[in-house]
Amino acid sequence: MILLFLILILLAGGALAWITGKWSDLLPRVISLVALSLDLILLIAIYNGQSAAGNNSWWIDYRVDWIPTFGISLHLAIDGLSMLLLALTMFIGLVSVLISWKEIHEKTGFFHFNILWILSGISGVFLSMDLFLFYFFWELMLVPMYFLISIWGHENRIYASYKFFIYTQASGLLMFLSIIALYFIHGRSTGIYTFDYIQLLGTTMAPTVAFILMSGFLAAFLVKLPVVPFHNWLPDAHTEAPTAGSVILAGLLLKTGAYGLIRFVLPLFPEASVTFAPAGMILGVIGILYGAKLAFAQTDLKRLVAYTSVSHMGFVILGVYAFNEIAMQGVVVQMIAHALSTGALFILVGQLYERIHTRDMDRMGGLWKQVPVMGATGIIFAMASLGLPGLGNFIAEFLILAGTFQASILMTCLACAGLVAATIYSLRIVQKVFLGKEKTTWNISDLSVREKIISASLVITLVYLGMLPQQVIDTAKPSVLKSLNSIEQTRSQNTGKPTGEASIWCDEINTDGASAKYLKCKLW
Amino acid sequence: MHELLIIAGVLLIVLNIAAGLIYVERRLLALWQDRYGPNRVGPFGLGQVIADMVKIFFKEDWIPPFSDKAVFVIAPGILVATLLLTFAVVPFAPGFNVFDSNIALLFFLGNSSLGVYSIVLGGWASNNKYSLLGAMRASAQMLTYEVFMGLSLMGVVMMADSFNLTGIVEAQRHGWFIFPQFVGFVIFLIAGIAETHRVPFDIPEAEGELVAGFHSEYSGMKFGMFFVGEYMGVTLVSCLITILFFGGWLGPAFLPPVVWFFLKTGVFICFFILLRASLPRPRYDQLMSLGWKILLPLTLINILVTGAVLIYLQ
Amino acid sequence: MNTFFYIAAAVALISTGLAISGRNAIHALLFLIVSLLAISVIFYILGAPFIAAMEIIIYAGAVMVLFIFVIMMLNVGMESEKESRWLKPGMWILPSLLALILLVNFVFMLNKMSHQNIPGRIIEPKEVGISLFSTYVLGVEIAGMLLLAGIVGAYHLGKQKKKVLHRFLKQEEIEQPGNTEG
Amino acid sequence: MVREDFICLTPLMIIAGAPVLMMLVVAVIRSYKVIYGLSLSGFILAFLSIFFLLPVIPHATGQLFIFDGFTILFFVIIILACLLITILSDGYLVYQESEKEEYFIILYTSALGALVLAAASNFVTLFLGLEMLSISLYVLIAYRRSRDNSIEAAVKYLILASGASGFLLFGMGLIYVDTGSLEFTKIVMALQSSGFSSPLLLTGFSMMVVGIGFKLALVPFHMWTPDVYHGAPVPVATFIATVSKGAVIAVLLRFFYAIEGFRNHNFILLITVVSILSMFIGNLLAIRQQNLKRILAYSSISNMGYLVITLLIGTKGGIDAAVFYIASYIITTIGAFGVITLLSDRDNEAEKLKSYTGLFWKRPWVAIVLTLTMLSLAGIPITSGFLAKFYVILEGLNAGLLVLVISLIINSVIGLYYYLRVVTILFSPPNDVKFPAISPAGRLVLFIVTLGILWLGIFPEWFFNLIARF
Repeated sequence: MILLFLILILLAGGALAWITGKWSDLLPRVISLVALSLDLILLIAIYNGQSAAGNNSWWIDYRVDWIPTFGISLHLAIDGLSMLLLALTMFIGLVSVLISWKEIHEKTGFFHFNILWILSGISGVFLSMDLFLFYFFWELMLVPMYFLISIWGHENRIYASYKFFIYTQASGLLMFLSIIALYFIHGRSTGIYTFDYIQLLGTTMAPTVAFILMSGFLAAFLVKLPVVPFHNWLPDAHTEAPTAGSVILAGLLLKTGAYGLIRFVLPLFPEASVTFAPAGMILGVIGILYGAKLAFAQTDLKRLVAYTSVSHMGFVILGVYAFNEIAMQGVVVQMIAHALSTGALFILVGQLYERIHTRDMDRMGGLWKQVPVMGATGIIFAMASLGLPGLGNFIAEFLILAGTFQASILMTCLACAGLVAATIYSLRIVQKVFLGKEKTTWNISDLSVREKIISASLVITLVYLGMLPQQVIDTAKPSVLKSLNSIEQTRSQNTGKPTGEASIWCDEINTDGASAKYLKCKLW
Repeated sequence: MHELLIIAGVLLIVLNIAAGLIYVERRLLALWQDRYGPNRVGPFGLGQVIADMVKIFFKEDWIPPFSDKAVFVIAPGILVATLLLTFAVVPFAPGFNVFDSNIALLFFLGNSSLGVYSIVLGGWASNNKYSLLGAMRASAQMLTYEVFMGLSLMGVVMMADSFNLTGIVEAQRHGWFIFPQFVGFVIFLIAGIAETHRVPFDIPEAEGELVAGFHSEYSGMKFGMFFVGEYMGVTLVSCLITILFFGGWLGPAFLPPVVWFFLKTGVFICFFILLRASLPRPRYDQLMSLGWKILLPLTLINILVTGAVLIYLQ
Repeated sequence: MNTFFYIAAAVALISTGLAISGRNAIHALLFLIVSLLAISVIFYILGAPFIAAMEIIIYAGAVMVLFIFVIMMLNVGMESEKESRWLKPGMWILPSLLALILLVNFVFMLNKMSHQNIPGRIIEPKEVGISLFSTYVLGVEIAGMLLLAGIVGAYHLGKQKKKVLHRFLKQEEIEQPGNTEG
Repeated sequence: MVREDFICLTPLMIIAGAPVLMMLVVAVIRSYKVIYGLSLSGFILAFLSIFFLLPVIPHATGQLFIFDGFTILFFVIIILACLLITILSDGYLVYQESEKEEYFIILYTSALGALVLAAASNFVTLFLGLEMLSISLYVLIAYRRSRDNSIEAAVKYLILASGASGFLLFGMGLIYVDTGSLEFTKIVMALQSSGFSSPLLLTGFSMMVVGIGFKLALVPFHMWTPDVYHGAPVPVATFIATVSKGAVIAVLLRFFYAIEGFRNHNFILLITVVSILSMFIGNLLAIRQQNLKRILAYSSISNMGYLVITLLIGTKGGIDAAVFYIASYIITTIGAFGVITLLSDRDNEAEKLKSYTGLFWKRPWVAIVLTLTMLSLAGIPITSGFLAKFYVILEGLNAGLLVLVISLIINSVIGLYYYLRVVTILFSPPNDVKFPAISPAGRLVLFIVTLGILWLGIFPEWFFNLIARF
């Protein structure tokens, strides 16, 4: 029930914010803050209660019938992974409300309604244990996001919002088709027609069918993630969205894709995933390099940051398809770290835009003199983005690379090249914006107290994640293992010979013949 | 061969009666209006019919150049053709009819509804505003009166349980339908006058207003066809009144059935002429409102009552 | 019997075709009437004399008269002056011929045909009535409502209202003063 | 006629009696208020009378009607839709200069036509119902003669609909020749013994498809739809889009499932082609439209394309999906057209997309209703449209209609584009177009519609149960 409350509080808060928005600009903001804080407190309570209760795989499991005709139920459950992502959701939510405090002047009620409904949709996605419900929330978060971009966005917002909506909706429908197909396959083989995730887990099906169904899921998740051939919507959406929108997009929406891969694709289709793994890793590497290259080529600061997301998300998919715990843990940390660092960069861009009303890097330069505090935070976030040790991203990327190394050395090497590229584009931000010659004389003020609080909280979380990641890793561990478990089983069924195209492919790449031992997944 | 003879006989009788009526009408009108009428050609002016026919045949058959020629030519033909066709189903005596149809009454109604075309088209094709006015009046009037002309006969049909005219006559052996179906009779009579656009319902031609209405432009034998057609119509309606309401050829045996038939018919023909001699012409709108507002409801009530009584009696 | 059918059918087809292709509205309607008559003959051949009669009384006799009535009022024949020049005897011979064929056909039928020749069963008017008022009585009621809809609709649409200018004419009206000034 | 017959016919009799009563009232006193009250109470009464039917169904009245659960469902849908349309029309007719009363009489006859169709089990009632619907619609479309496109629309509808009726009739004739009966059940029996072998029969069915396809505006026969929707008064367009289509779908489903057309290759091919064409052409043509009524017209074409998929499913689930879909579609469409109706004023109807620019900032609630209907048509969760599409996809996949389901999904995406366009315009910066205020009754309708869309979208279980029970 408490899980349902998590979502309902946000929904109700959204509605309330909208209604009160008529009378005052302040009320919706306060209501949003209260609703999000309430959720955060609830989450902490759940977390603490869990620590006392012991290490069950699902911390809380809530299930009531919704549409029993089709075996659809309101099935929510929380475990370590969901917990982390939900906490992240609420945190980023709070940050987005705070940064919009001054940016959004008109229609505040509706704005906060949208923010809270997006967040509730995202929370729903992280909590759903019923595939229909999952899709329901998956779509639910689109509409308010669409409004967010199309109403409060920048010049080209309509185009961007269409593109965002149609991309995600189209891919979502493919997933929906797969979900329904899965429903029937499971129903026909067992006689139980249900959308319940846990019951669907053991569904047996022919490899080709599994692969086709997995493609449906992948379509949705890879577009959301985004992985390179499908990344087209992202720079537009991120660039045109208001700051809060960009932060939520980069910080949370992209994570739903990664979450979907870990939670659904791997456990539901272990064999097909093994088949797909090499391609997935290649896509990841392409994403890393191509995203970095495009990021480097941008002159629009926001667009640059948007492309860094593509690059960072490349690590995520690379890590997921490495199929070992180290990499997977890296993926979890990367999700959080990326949300924080990229979100922070978007906030920085937003703050700059508020002051100088441009995002064109060619018109910036030498701002350090005027805004030293902003410059300092900017450098920290840029360093985080390039993976400086001590900050969250370093841990994440290190874990991913370490894990991937066991699966494919070549891929790891190429991904490392991506790190170099990341350094280049991150430093370019610092160089072009804060250092160098002053091209235009701006007369602007430094960060306000509110902004300082936001930046400081982001910096602190990033540093915490970089220094003491163990708590996060421990929390995520059972979920990660659960997700890898099925893959593990698939592999152990085929022990002895290096079956599964993944390993064959690894053999070909690693001519020294030493790769075989890496195929055994080690626990860290 | 027998059939052909009957056809020839019917044609002969009908056409002769129609032609003879030209003379009879004029004489009778004269009688009732206290004047002489035709009395110069032959004994009692009997040669007048022949003289008229000769005149009509030899007059220039003029087709106005501004008319729609095809339709102009066809129009009078339609009138005569439909009327003559209808006579095919009229039983003058037992066995003395061309075709003993099971839907004879409907056949009559159908043909009479087709007869409208002759006037409408004739008036239209003349391309003359008086003719057009006449044609419009004719079509409205005849459509109106056709509706309850058919319906007024349904009482008879219900009682006789047949559309066959012979059957209807036979059903009157024990009593003419005039008594139970008096309302139907009155309405049919009125509708019959209107159908044949005789005075007082001669609104389509109304010489005082429209010159000669739909046939203003006609002359020669084409006019003759309209002219004769009118008398054939009178004969036909009289025949039907006789058959439907007055027991047709039935009568005391001292006269053959055919004679009874023609006697009864003759009375009604004279009645038509009497009407012409005595009644003024109503206004067009009066005619229409009489039709729709009084006669149609009356007919429907008649059908309802007849049906109810018949069911009650069963 | 088949011959009669084919003749009637051919007449129906030809006259319908002519009705569609006719330029003069009244002539087209005349062809249509001939076509209806031919169809009536077909009904008769099929053993449905009641429907045959109704076809004539209602369609040929009433509906078409109304059509012609309306067309006369609309004065569609404006161009008949021009068209009358094209109206050679060849034009009007055809409908007469068709009607004539039908007549001959009909007369032969009347003579040659005894009821045994009719394929299938002859449906007496009484039977039609009984079936209409027993099996299909609800259908008749519905048809009544259908007519009600038609009547009310026709009344509403046909009622004289204040004159409304077509949108093209409105424009002309606006342009008019400008022209006179010029 | 036995007692059950009369009970079953009660809704029909009420709907048939009401216009007669109205005419009599008009003859005595021409009062708009009285007539409006009568028509409201007539529909309410008819709706209530449906409850009396429940104990006697299933029951066949003579050879002409069948009253079973399916009929009842459609009765409920049609009568409720008519009720809503009546309320909407009230607000709209304020601007009709005179003779508002006949509108309701004809609305009733068309509703009767729809009900007859929903209960038809015989070609006679099928045709009569369809004709009654059409003839009433000719008049309703041209009801406000002074409007620019109304006569054009009416004439277009008149000519094309008569053509379609002709096809339908001819088709029925051919089927009758082959099977010797007009009753669905007897046709089915005849078919079971002979199969679909006869070319005469196939021709007949194809011709019927033409006639029915016209009414449903399926693609090769869809040309009239945008023009008629555009030219007709908005409430009438609502009626055409909802009640008329619902009723035709009802009879089509009944007939098609009775003859088991989904087993015949020719039919499968035919329906598949028609369905795919409708989806694609409807959606693609909608993209460029600048007129909300026309957008909805094209959207209805594609929606009917989705809907005919259910014909090929061939199980009880297929029928249920169709009923749910049509219910959802009707309530959504009434909402969308309702907004247009309520925002129309004397001189022009609120049909231009441009005039809606920024409606959200001026009239937030109305804009939300319109947004919700658009999202429902697009099939976004929490609206009924989503579950309706889900149901069709589910049953479609179950029946293995992969091609159709995939093209449905592709079209959902295409459709999304123009639905979003409308939504975007609603949320753009406002312009200075003024819309009239909305009456309390109008608000009630919008409220009901919103509630319906959300309720069907979030708690559909009761409706699924209801459908499944009948």
